[in-house]
Amino acid sequence: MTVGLTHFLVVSTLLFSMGLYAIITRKNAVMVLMGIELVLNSANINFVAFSRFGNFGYSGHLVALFVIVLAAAEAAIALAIVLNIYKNMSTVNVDEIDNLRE
Amino acid sequence: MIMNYYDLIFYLFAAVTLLSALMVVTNRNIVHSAFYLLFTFFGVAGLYVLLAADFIAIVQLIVYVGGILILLLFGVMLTNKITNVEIKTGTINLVPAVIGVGLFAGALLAAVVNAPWKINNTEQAFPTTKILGTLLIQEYLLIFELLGIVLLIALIGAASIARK
Amino acid sequence: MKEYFNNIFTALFTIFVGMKVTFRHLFTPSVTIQYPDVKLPLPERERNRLYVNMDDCIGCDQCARACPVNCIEIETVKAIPGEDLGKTSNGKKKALWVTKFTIDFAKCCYCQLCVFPCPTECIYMTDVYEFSEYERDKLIYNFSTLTEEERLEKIENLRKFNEEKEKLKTQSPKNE
Amino acid sequence: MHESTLINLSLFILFLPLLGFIVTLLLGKKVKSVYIFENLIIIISFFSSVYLLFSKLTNFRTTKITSEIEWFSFNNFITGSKLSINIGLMIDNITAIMLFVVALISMLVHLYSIEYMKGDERYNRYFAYLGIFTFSMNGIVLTNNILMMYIFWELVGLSSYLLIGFWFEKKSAADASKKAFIVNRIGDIGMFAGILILFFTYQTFSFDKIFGSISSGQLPFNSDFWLTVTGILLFCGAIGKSAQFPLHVWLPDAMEGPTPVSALIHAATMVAAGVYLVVRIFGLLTADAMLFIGVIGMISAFIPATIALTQNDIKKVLAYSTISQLGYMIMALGVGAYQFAFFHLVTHAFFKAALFLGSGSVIHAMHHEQDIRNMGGLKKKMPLTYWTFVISSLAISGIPLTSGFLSKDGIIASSLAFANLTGHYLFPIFSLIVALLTAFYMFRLIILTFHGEPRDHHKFEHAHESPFLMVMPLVLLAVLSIFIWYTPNPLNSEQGWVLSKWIEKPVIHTPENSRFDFMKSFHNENVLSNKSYIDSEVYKEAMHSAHYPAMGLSLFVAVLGIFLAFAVYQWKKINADLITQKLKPLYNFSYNKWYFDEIYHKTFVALTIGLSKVLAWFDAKIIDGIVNGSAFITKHFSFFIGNFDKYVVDGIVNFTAYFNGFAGLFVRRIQTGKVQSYLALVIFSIVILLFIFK
Amino acid sequence: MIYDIIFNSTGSSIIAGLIVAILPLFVFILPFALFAVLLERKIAGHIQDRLGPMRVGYHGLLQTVADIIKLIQKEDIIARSNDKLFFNIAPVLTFVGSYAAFAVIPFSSLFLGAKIDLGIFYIIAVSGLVVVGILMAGWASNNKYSLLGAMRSAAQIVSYEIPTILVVLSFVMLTGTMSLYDLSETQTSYFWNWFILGGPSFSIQKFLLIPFMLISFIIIYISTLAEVNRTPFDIPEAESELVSGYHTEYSGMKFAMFFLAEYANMFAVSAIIVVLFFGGYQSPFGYLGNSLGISWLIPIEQFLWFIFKGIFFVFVQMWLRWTLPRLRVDQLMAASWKYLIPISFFNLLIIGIIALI
Repeated sequence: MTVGLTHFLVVSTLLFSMGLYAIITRKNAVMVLMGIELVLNSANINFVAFSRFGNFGYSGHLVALFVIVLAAAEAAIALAIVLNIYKNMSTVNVDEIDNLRE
Repeated sequence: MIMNYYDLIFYLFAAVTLLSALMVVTNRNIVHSAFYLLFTFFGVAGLYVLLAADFIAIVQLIVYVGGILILLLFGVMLTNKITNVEIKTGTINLVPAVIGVGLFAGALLAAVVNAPWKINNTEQAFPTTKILGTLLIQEYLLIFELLGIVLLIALIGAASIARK
Repeated sequence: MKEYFNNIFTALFTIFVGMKVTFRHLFTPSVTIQYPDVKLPLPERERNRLYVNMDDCIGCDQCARACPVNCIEIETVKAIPGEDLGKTSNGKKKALWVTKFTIDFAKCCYCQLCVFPCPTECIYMTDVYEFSEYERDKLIYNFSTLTEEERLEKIENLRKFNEEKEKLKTQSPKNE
Repeated sequence: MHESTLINLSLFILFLPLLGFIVTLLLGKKVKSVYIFENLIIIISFFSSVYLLFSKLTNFRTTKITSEIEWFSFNNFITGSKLSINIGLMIDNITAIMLFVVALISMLVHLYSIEYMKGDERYNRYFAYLGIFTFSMNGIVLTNNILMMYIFWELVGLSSYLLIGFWFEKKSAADASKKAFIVNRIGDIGMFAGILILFFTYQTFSFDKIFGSISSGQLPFNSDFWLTVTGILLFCGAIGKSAQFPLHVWLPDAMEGPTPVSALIHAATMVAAGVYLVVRIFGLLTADAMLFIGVIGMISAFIPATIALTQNDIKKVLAYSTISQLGYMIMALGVGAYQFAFFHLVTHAFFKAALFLGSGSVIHAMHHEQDIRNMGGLKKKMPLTYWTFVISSLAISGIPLTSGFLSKDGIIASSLAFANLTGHYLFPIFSLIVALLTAFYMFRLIILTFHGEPRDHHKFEHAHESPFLMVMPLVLLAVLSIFIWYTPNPLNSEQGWVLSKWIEKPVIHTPENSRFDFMKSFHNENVLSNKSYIDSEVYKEAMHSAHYPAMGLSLFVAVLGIFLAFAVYQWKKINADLITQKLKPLYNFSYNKWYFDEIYHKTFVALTIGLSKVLAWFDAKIIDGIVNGSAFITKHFSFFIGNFDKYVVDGIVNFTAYFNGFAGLFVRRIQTGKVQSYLALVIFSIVILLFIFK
Repeated sequence: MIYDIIFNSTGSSIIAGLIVAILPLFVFILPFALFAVLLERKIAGHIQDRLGPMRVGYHGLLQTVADIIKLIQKEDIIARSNDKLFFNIAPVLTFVGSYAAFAVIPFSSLFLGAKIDLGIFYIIAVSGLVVVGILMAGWASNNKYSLLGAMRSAAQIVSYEIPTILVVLSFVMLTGTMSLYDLSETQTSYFWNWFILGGPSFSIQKFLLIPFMLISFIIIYISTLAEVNRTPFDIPEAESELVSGYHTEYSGMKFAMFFLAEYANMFAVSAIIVVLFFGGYQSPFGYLGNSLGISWLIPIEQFLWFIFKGIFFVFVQMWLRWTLPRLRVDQLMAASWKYLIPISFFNLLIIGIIALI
């Protein structure tokens, strides 16, 4: 069996699940960010794989490109926010930041 | 030959990606996680190359390895009191996460493997840069410009948030 | 705005000036001397390792006395009559056997004070300055030309001569 | 050299002044010397346009370069069709020539203004405004569709508003700018209606596509009448912008702006835009529309010419002469002399710019004295200004060896030919009268300003020749008013390269039966060929037979006009005051500008005020009465509703709230404030959903 | 292409691929590093009116060989509180980052690892690995100075990448290609076809380009200098402040790897500059092989020319090192963000406009 679409999708699915796992379980906000990056990467693999094996032309590539760009913007902003949170609350553990509860 | 080089390389990269991703999510040391992320990104870039997406692969390297990873590392190093190499982070929701994500991954895998994909296995033109560039300033021009604006706003926003 | 462009101009300009300077130095002949192969000519009155010309030494011990650090050690034995010690180069007659003449260069401070008192100018500074050793003892240079046996022999000779002389002395008053 | 290069270059030329505008406006207050940047940009854009003109006329003389992109599109989900709005550029010879003219005049005005405006407190902002003016005019010139033209059209209106009211501390300037703006809007309403009709009919804004559809027989509402209406409505825009007969009142008032701005507005940009618009839409004009245009042009040529005879403000005389000359062009378009109209636009741009800049030079020298009764004798003090002024005046009067003669004679000849073909003899008669008047009032102006004895000695003493930057444009423009640049034969312009090679020949697209006869016959011979009616035998013959009479007559009236002017003002053979006394009513009529402002004030403005008074009464009495009555009813009704609300509705609400609160006691446990727990819940829910709906 | 030649002679794609991958290391990087270290010491000596190493071999030619032998023999010290895994990976990563760049550098029309379409983009991408390697080294050393140096280095490289990319972008706009091979082939034969002199087309564009190309060259030279952490931008390893920064804790072969990576990087950036501005492997005066009719001589000539040009710019880097003092951190950042980036933006804009004409 040669490597085809399914293989790539399986890889991306696993990557996605791991990213999700990291988002849910890790306390540190930066780790949550890493989980998000993993999820975005898995989505990108899907886009490119469908672009390669599907009938979408190069749109998948472009969407992946856009996702990468947005990921960069997102990482920058999120890290700025994390830094700010650290400055204000001197912790970056997500479970301790529950001011929204009230 | 049972397995050609393409498959071999694919399995290699998939293994690198998945193993290092596993290390990322399970390692208790944040800095280790961040460094393992490098190998994940690298593996994903390799997968892109295997999918004949050379431009995306290199953009992945530039943006993720050259940008986001460094940012994350800076983030880690700036938000912890670095006195020792060991920066541990705790975990929460461990049990529900394992169960939930396990079920979710299982369901997704089943769906992905059993789905009747319509596969169009024709070769695509390989140097994709020119094609992507043309598409980018024709059909996707608006999105391209919007992204530029988004990036600018993100830049300004990040700077202003971090300075506050 | 003006300052901005001025800064750029100054930066580039000064860099090029600096590069010009260093580039000129790239081709100025270097000041390094390839030491063991090439040596600087020493000045005329340089003070380095001492040398003693034993042919001229009369064993007067003046140098040892002049030395501020006591690095020169001299032992002399009187010559018994009949022994011809020869003459120094400036015509003085030698009267002492120099049985030991050592200079400890680990101590020597190269002050040249020993050179001036020497009546026969037999001790002087040479231009040798490379004489490092692994053991400190090896820095004690012995200039005496006599071997250990000869030294003992000379001492014995003198002792015998003295004894005989004493004998003669004790005998002669009896004779008077 | 490739076609896309030209497109890129034209984009460059288009947006460069915008860059200059933005930079100059943003940095204007901080960096005093930013106007140099703006000037630099205009010079670059001038050289670019020279390059464009050169390459267009050498390499692509017969091709029309078009480039179009989709701006945005609407999907109609009901019918499934797609409506795209395209914008684009079109470069044909006319565009290239016009672009060159705009860039040249704009550059000269910029350079001129460096000296003229020196010391003004909003110096940089002035240049910024000039930049956006140039930008918007370039946009009008370069566009290939009427929507974009309309957008830039309004931008021109805006920038003229800014520039006319540049010295807004003066009430007259502020009023003039408002007047220009509002009067222009009136014309623009017509134009907008015309655009809407066109778009409704053809679903496109592109000139080429509209002409194509008309050629294939598709008409607005399937009638010739509506095509005529469309043409006239579009022409309304030109009426406003080019200050044609009913809406010409703004232009003389616009003299309140700085003089170089007047030169820019009158020579190359704003008023030329109207003529340019008619040139562009020429293909869809029916015979009726053309006749309408011709009559409007004729009237606009005549009335201001009579007004200019008696004005004393140097700039106002020139302003009226501008309206008169524009009337000429419009009339030429009306009689089908498309090429002459455009040719006159170009030549007029040069000599009118020279005249205005010359008058600016005089005003500058006289310390902002504009009344010609206080001038005189300036010839000795300002020789360069004088001679350039004379050359330009000769050009505008239509004396041979000047560019004005070539174009003006062409217009008179073609109006004569048109009259011969169709019988409308008023056109040539009026054009000759106007030519006479033009020569007369121009030389009246020259004599009063430059000749004779100085009437205000104090100012005369201080007068001096203007600095280099102000004189250089004058000389350049005066040189451009000589015939040699346009044709080798000073008497017959049609052999020249401008008319025979450069300016494209007009093609009429309207249906056969709505054309003039002489346009009709030719097209039937060669339906498929792209040839123009002016190549037809009939028209050529008519032109040929009209040529020499027209030339002789126009020369005669021009010389007569100049002679009269000299007779009255220089040699004093005829006493001007005496004539004034005798023709007191006529003089007053002319001196007060035919009472247009007063008429408008008495009719339209008074009508509007009266109407608004009626409406105010209606509002205060009737509408307020209804409102008050309904308030009374509402008040009583609401008491009833209030009670219902208090007991019935509130009861239900309170019960619900109590119930929810009770339920919330249980559900609040889930809300932990921790995002990750929520996410875990989401995942669980998704998994459950997946298993349910698999 | 070298790969085809080996593939044809051996018939195995694996062997050919391996050889092509390893060839630059043994044919070029190691000898170059040996030579460059010696060159650096010699230049340092001569600029300071000294002689430099003279003892080992003729005029000290074998000095670096001796040094390498010394380094190999040295004990590989790993302190107890080091992060051992990453401590060991970091030098490899750094070296990989600079070594991978050599895959696309066209040494001559024949000796070129991979003729990929995105050559210069690829180099920029893989040089990101160097940053991560440096950060990793600084972190794993568990040493304040090392970490400080690593973070300085990362910040510096990331911010100086921007002007580099902008200049490269202007080339992409001008030539429409990112392939280093194509760029070299475009500037063929004679030196007036080099991009520093306006490129191969002979038109008004060429003359308009020259000043902006000069500006581009200065910008990219400064920023690549900063990217390889050379003086005056060597604050990450500032000996006098940080005790050599991120490689303080390293010894023996790992230190040698950092060393090797640094010199490989120096050549890589010089090679980029050579390819972009100075005709790549093209000879400025035509080829001897052409005039003699010996076709196999041409690639060799090209190789020599490339090496010569590359080493010349390495020489300039060294020359600058012994000319300029080290910048402060704030000056460093100001130089990039306030000077290089705006200027390169304007440059990009103007070159774009010129490219349109």
